[in-house]
Amino acid sequence: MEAEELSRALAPALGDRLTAVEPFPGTAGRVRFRPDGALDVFRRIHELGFTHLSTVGGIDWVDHREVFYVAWSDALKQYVFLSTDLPADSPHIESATSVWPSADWHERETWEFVGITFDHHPDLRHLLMPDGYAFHPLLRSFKLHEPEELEVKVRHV
Amino acid sequence: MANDVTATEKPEQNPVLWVVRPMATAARQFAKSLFRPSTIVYPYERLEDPKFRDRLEVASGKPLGVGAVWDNYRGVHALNIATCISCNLCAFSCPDICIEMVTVPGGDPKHPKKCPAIDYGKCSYCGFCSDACPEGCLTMTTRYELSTPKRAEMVYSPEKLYDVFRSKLPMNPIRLARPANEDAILLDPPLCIGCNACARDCPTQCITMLDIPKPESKPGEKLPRRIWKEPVVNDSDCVRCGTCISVCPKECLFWGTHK
Amino acid sequence: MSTVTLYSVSYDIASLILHILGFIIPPANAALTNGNVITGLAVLVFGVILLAASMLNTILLIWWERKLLGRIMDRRGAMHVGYAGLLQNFADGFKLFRKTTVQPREADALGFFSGPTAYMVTSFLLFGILPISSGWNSGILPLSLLLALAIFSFAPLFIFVSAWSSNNKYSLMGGMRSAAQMIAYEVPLLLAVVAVVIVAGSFDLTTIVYEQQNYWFWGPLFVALIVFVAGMLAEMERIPFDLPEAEAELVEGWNTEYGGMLFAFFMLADYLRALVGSILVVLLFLGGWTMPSWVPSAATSFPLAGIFWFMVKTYIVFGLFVWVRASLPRVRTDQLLRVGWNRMIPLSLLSVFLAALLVTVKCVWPFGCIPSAGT
Amino acid sequence: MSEMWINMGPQHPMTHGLWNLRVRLDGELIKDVDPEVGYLHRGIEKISEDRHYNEVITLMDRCCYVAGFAWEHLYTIAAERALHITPPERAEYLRVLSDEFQRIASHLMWYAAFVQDIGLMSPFLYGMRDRDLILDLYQSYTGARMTYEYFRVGGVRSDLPPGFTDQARKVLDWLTPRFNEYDQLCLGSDIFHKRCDNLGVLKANDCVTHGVTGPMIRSAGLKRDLRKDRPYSVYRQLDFDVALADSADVTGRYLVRMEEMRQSVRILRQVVDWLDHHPGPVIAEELPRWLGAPYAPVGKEGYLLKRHYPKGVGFSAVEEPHGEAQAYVVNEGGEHPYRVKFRSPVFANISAARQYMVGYRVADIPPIMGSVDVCVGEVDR
Repeated sequence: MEAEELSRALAPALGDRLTAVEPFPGTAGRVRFRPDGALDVFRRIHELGFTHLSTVGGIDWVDHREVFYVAWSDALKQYVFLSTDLPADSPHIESATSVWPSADWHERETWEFVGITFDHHPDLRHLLMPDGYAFHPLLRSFKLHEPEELEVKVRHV
Repeated sequence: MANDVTATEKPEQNPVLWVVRPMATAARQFAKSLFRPSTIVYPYERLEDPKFRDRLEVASGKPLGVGAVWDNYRGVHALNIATCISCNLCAFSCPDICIEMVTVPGGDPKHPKKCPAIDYGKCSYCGFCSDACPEGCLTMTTRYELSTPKRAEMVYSPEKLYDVFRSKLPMNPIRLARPANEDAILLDPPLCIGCNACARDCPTQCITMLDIPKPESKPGEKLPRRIWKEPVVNDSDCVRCGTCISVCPKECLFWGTHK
Repeated sequence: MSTVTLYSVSYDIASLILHILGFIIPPANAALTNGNVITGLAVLVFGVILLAASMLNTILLIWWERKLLGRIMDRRGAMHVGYAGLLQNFADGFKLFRKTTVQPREADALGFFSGPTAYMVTSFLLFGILPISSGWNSGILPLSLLLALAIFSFAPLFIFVSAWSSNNKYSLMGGMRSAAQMIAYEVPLLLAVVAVVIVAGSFDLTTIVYEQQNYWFWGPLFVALIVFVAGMLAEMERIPFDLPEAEAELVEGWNTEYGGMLFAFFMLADYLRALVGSILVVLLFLGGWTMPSWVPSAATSFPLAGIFWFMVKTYIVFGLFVWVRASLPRVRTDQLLRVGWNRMIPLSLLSVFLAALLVTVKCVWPFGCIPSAGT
Repeated sequence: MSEMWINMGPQHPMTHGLWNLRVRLDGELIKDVDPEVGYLHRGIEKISEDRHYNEVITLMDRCCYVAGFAWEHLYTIAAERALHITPPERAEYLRVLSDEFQRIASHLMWYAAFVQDIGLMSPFLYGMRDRDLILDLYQSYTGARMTYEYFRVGGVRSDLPPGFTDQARKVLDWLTPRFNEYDQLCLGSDIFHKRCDNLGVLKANDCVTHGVTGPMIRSAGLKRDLRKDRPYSVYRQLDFDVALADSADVTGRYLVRMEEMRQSVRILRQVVDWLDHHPGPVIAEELPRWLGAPYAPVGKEGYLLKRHYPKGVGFSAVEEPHGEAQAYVVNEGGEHPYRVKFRSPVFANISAARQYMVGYRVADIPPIMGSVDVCVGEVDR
């Protein structure tokens, strides 16, 4: 299944909730959608045979945040890559756990690292970080070290 | 899908044999290892010790000559201070920032000679530094015993690394296959002020400052305040350490390919 | 040639000590060399010899197990301390004895400390009962077999006490399993012993050994041997029946909270019991210290030959236990109990029936006849 | 006895690694489980943002310490897609060689740990002994036994030493009869079947619903192997079968892994033959200098802007020994990746623990968890 085919399969049912379907190497295509219609998109993708949700992740683009999903279809032997942009000030999206139960831990991890809230998630608590950890480490504002420190260490002349 | 089933039905279970089959296998193993167990007696026999190699291969019953593979081991570094050019590439390439360049005697007072000191408390033995070393003076050896009662002793000074070098341990011969089209140091001429910093600090002395003609000053236009020299890099001598780039006060040097 | 017995050796040592003392302190000479005093000290020396011998054997047994296991696992086992690691266990023992005993805050001190101690003491008691060679026992006990098994079955009580008072969930589960398993396997074990007793006609271990002069009991009483060995494995808590200390799920089972000297007590007592188990197998089924008549007399008539052959047999039997341990996985509690109640008890009843049959027909090919009663 | 929660971990013999399985028990019966992970979290995804593309590879070996090569391969594919680099064919074969040896090594490690979980003592040493031969091979061409740092974006570090292929063949010849020996020790024993049959059952549908992959899903009869379904690297040229079982239980997973090792030996024989006859470069020629090559770091902004960096995103998925791993590398220009996201198969497999553990007994926890083959390094990353 190529991107156009995917687009044809998705577009009628989803209408303007679907923003774009782009070719994406290694997958059937990257489906970009509007976050408010997320659950419909998930259901439609699930109906297309992508029954296995592989992963959920987030990217902090400073001015906005992206959340992406990777699903696999056993019939098509293909991945599909879903992604949507969320505003940086209140990033939240509907949880995919009602469609794919396997999203549970991946969404917990994404919430914990990138600070994206998943509405109606059954158990949104810390997974890899200790309970009560106050930061979202994969945000760009969370610095590992100051660049000056590194420079002082290795500058020699 | 039926023809894809390659893993196997369960073997028939024989209640009489109950526990006999595994016990027979264990007994067979026992008989074999009674004469030559696969282990070695570590503090007395060492895999990296050339004396034991042939004996071990036969004695342990292994199909592989364990000694022969040992030369490639990435252990403690050996540093040949004599050929070190203080280019810093090892320190730059270290992902763990465990290499610090420290002064060793032998340089002239204006440009002290700096050689790597390695903190083995941080080192991950990735070998990036010995890959990066342009002179082949920093290599990895088969030494792996590092335990010491003091954490400070985990930092190996260049002298200590030189001792490792002199102990003539086998050295890891693996070197990174370097890409054919390496970038060169290029100059952005309008930015250069001819300050000589790059030529002064170049570890291989491959940068020479050449005079450039001073342009005629037009009326009403001020000439930039600079020395009328420009660096020229001898690409065949250059080890691509980028020291010149890092010391350039005007950021006029950069990586690139010649047109 | 006067027979050397354990008591005669103790008596000689005691009288030697007292005579030397008397020589050093002349005024007390007469009082010290009094026959009663010597007898009293001899009893003490007797106990000390038993204790030392059993300790030494236990530690040797651990070495034997480590080396055997090592070779089966394609490695060498302990090699560093002493020749071929012979002194490794002494080193380990010293290490354990030097360590601090950590008592968990919520643990019950009385049970926590008395459990392992009582466990080890009762295990040592067994050595006062078991005959090692002709004359090398503590006297004629008509019911020595019953006494040995009675003391042997004290263990679950102490294990449960120490597990309960550790105040740890793993310990508790281990203690529960231990109690359940030991009680379940007590019954087939005793029934298997009954089969031997029927054939030998006595509860005295020495008599049982002498009843095996024509043929050892393992042949005709093979079913009883199987049941006895399986029951013994369960009683000794060794793989495949080491559920109470199944380290995969229960950490260390009932001795999870123990460290240092108390753990050494447990460890030592475990191997004491393993030694006793092997000795019982040798005594009941493998003819004890006697050897079959086809063995050349030179091999059986040198001094202390009985003890030598007895020890050889014991270590071989323990080697079999080690072999089983090295090659079988652990069973599950419910399976263990099901096997215990459903398979072992019928089998042991069968063995009793076979023993009765054997006594009735007297002679069985190819083993020969049992000796007539009263020899 | 009323129900109780016990913590199996973080220091517990059952947990191969550092994690915690909270179990609610009614006597010996499991009522509920709640895996807790994160004890080994090192922030690999975060550290990667501050490292050069090649320096991330040093982290990949630490990601899963028994299957380092699989993760190196996963990352290099994604990074190469993000950076628009094609590795030479010989490098691809070398990667597959490393991958498949790694699969055997990882499965041997699993075998060693798994038999220990069911109380079988000596095969532990057999598994470790035979794995050691593979580590010896690794040492001969990478220089390390566990943390190889051998793959590079655009190829591999160096070519094989002379005589390697003969030694590899010797090892393969040694390994083949060993698998039968393992089977004798496990499948040949009645106790093994008593312990492992119909244990930890997770049917194919539940596997898909809960994101379970790898030998677990193949043991349920679902033919799902990325090496066949979406062949990456040179798996398209290689001839092998997918190991399957239908029982969906612990024994099934055992059978699948054993068969996978045999299939790996089959693949390796082809790869070794190919490598003998096709010399060539092992690293891409058009590799840009800045790609992980050392250079003087400059604190001043602007220096980096003087050259052209290609942008791109790379997504890759490989069949790791534990299951299906994915990597997503975002390259926004510059010498560091902007974001690296990894999908660990074990992470998903143990997230479904409740599905295959409730209802069994406490003594079944080690075999079930052992059959999942938990590698905490890649769960926590």
